Amino acid sequence: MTRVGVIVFPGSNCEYDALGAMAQLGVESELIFHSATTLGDVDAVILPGGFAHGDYLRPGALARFSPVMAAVSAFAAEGGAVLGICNGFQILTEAGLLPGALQKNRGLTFLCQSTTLVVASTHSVLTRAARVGQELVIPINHFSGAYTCDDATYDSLVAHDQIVLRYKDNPNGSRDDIAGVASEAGNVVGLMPHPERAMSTLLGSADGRVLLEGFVGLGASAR
Amino acid sequence: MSSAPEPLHRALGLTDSELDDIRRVLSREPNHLELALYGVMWSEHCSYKSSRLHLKRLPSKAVHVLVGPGEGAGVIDAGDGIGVAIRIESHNHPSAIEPYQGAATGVGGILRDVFSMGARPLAVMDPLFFGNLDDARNRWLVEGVVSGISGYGNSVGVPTIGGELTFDQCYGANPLVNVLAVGALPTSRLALAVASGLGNFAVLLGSSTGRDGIGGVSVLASAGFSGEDGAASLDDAKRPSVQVGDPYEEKRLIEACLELLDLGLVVGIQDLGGAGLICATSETAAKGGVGMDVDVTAVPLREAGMQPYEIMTSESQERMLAIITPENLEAVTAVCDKWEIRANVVGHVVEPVTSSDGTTVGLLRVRNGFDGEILAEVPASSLADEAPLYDRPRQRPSDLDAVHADDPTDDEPVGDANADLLDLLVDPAWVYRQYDSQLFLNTVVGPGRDAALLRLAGPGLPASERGFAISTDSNPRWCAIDPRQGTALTVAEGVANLACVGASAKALVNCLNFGNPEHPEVMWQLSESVDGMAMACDALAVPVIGGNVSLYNESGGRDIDPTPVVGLLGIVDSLVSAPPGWNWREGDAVVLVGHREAAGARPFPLAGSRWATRRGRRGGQLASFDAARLVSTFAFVSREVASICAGASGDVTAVHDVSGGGLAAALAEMAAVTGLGVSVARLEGHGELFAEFPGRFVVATSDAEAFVARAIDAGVPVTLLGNVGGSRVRLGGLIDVAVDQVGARRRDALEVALELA
Amino acid sequence: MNYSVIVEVTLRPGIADPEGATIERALPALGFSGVRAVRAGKLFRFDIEALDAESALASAQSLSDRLLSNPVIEDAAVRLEE
Amino acid sequence: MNYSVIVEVTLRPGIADPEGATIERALPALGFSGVRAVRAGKLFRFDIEALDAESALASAQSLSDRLLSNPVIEDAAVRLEE
Ligand SMILES: Nc1ncnc2c1ncn2[C@@H]1O[C@H](COP(=O)(O)OP(=O)(O)O)[C@@H](O)[C@H]1O
Ligand SMILES: [Mg+2]
Repeated sequence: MTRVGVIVFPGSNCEYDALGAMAQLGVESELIFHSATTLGDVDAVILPGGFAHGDYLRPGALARFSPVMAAVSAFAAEGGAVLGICNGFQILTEAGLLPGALQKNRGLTFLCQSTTLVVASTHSVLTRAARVGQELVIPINHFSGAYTCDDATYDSLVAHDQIVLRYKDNPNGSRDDIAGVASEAGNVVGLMPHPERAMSTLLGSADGRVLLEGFVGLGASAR
Repeated sequence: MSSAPEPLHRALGLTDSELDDIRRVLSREPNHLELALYGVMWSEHCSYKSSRLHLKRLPSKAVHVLVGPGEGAGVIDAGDGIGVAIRIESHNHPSAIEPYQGAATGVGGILRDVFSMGARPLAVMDPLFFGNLDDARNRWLVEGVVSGISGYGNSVGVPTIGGELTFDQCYGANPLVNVLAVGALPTSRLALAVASGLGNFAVLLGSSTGRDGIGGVSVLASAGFSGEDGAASLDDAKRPSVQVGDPYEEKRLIEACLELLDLGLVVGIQDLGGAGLICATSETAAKGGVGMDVDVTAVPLREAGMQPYEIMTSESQERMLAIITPENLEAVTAVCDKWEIRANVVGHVVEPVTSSDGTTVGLLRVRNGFDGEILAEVPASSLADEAPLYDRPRQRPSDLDAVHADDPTDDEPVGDANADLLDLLVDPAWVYRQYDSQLFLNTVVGPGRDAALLRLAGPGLPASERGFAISTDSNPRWCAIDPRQGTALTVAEGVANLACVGASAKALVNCLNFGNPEHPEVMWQLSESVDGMAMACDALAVPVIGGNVSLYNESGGRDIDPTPVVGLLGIVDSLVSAPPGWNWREGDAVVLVGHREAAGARPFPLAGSRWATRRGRRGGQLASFDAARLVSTFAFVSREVASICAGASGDVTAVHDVSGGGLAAALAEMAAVTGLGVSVARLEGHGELFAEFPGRFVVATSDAEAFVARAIDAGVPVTLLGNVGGSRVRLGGLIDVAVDQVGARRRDALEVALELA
Repeated sequence: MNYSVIVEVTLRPGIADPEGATIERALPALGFSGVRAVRAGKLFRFDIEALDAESALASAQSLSDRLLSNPVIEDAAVRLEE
Repeated sequence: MNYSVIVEVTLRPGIADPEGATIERALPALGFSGVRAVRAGKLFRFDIEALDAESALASAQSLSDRLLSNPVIEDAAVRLEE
């Protein structure tokens, strides 16, 4: 049985939403405070959305120095499943656990809206239960969500099949419509949209389930 | 120009007779520090000295009211062991000077009111009023205010789930930025702002104290902008009072305070808002009937060389005052360390003194060190509760009869009704897209519909199937014509919005934005408005559990139109399925629910309508508030929708109340969001298209016969209007326009006006 | 003539700077000691067409005051890039 | 000794600058013509304790590279305030 740790930085705000999504999948989960130096006995880690350290300086810039991040890096290096959602994605890029960077949205405003994502690769812990080409309706909620990287990084992302999700209709100016990327091994994933906000039709969409089920190893084709 | 220097008390905003009152309270001359404390505490903003007399007339009692007006926020018992706290406040004047920070700190302030009750903030709403967008300064204000609310609200982690957006020339130099917050708490965690227990400590939590906001909110909010160009005329002396918000500090402060309350570590807690530390210490002491010694040297400062009066009155943001027992200090410090917020003992609760006549008086003493020199010593209650109460002169405006006589209802509908309709449609999505409206996974109906509807759930709350609904409403166009009827109808519109999502109204909060109270016409408007609100709340059985008054909204001597804003809170007992919203389907029948014609002199009054206002017509006679009609119609609609929320299958596919822009706008909005047209055969001319009066709903149903039968059973009149279908909006031979055009115009209107598109 | 201009926008003295304060608080944990009074501001660089340096600076200043800063809380300093 | 340091953080050439581009687009409507190539960056100012100017600059540069800028997209230039 998978046990998921959800990291709480000061300023995180989607940590309870992540716990709620895990509960809906029947998966045990716990909060891990940023000051912790070990992750305990968790099988997977989520860095939730929010504004760690107020997003001051740059989103994720201060959070990546939190004590817990050394443990997250070590966990990722051993192949552990790590998912960064929104601010969590920004933290993972700042920490160098994922390539690239996230810049302010093209329109220079915060955007909270529904988007349609297209699964670009199933070579990741997040997308392994989905189909390439599958469309998922999942909301975004960010100010700095435009994925950016230099050409060499981009070529390498493509070469290693690391672009896992794209926007069908690019809302923020992200390079090549990128919504989510994975590490080369596929065990570390970051995405700007919020799959935990798309877990029930009562709230508008249940399309996030296929992603989070895959992440916790429940999905049909999960390894 | 040389003249005798202004006496200090007047410079502090105190009148000569107020100075005499202070001398009487103290039986001596106040010193400068004491004078400064009275100056801020007796300001209009803090003391409500012009409005308190009138606010007493509002009904505030009901069995489910746990906390009424007077505390940080009102609280109702929502069932299942959950209390819901709600409060609304204005941040008008700060926003006129620095729109981003003014609006941001408004959000911060209202949240502190809510979590000071022990409630976790779950939702924010932002009713906004600006001058016309053809002026670049107004566009700058809109962008700044919206990004300030977005920047603070999103970062602090509370969803903003609705609001209002009104443009009128009367707000040109004096925009209104109101903010409403709702929170929920296990009823066992309810906290009050009381200091008690001799020897207890007052602990200041959160940000350090700087010179920002010295006399800021209280002085700014208690004085009008005198010059032609409004804020630009503010003299430099008032400018440093601009405060900068820190949502990250507030976020940690929320977590720390809720943890302190959960652990039972505090006796009482209050936020620091207008008038800062002096307000929080004197109010908690006065409520507890105790004295308090405050040590100014114990307050952590952000700037060197601050004077005691600056420390006591600074309005630096993100601070709270907790009253704790000394033995809990260590535990309190540990929680604060975890969340990285400052905690400093700045006050001691002390015994009240017994005066010569045997009564006891809690003294607020400002000291230089707890054992040091006493810098000020005044009865706490004289600051907090005993500000002068004014019954300011009131006078019905002399031109009002002429205004009433000038009724646009009989105007010839010159021009093209299609164009009129297209001009009235504005989708505020550009605003609310900038707000996180989904956090906490509660938002079933977000911004953009009639009322927001959220699951009543949150970290630390008992499990519940219930939902809560909120709507903010105002109608300055109506209130300018008739503040009493206008306000009553505004309340009705709020309740109608709740009915659209299946909720019944449980409580109301209000923000009374008015002009200069020293103008008798303004005081008359305020008094009339309060009476109208009281009448509507009595009739609709909604208690008023909190409010805020913002006066001196004027510029260049011209008062704004009376703008009472109401926030309605409703409960849905079972929320397992989303309400129908506006999602009508091809082939549905379209039914008008409620009396087709208005109560009052005119069947289809255009007075105060958007249609008339766009033509520069601002007079006439409003519909009258007919309680019996409204009660039965609202109950029927809310019951119909509530059963869908509870999971029953039914024939109702869409519900929308008829409000701004009238029936034509309601139908066009539904067509715009679904992309499906509508045909209505017969309507009584342009009056029926554009008249505005609450109590009517557009309902789409897949089984008109069954629906009509239920309405008749409930004694609610219904009119079959027509059918959903096709790609055009066709209304009574007067309007015929393509759905695509309706959708595009509505979608782009705001961005075009802001010159962003 | 084309001039290259640099604008520095900083918070006016006395105005709270939560960003600077947050960075300052974080530094010791990152191993940087002895850093104080951190203030965060904005920087803009642009090319402007003008008859001479003086008028380039003047329009840059007016642009900065109107668009790039709010004089109520911020100061904008303009200079030519060397 | 106490040194006052200024750090300018700018986007690396070739990295898109949506903020600069938006400002540039808005200018003509506000009556400013002839402004081009607007780039937005960040500015930090702080006091640093060091033995001499050289080591003050060196620690400021290291702080800037590690924290104040993201080398993936930004450059940081450090100088002493006159
Ligand atoms: N400033 C704003 N912030 C957030 N939401 C807004 C704002 N202004 C309007 N809205 C949302 O847009 C919708 C339409 O508003 P409005 O026309 O005032 O509704 P109604 O006529 O039903 O009262 C509502 O859901 C409202 O909450
Ligand atoms: Mg409505």
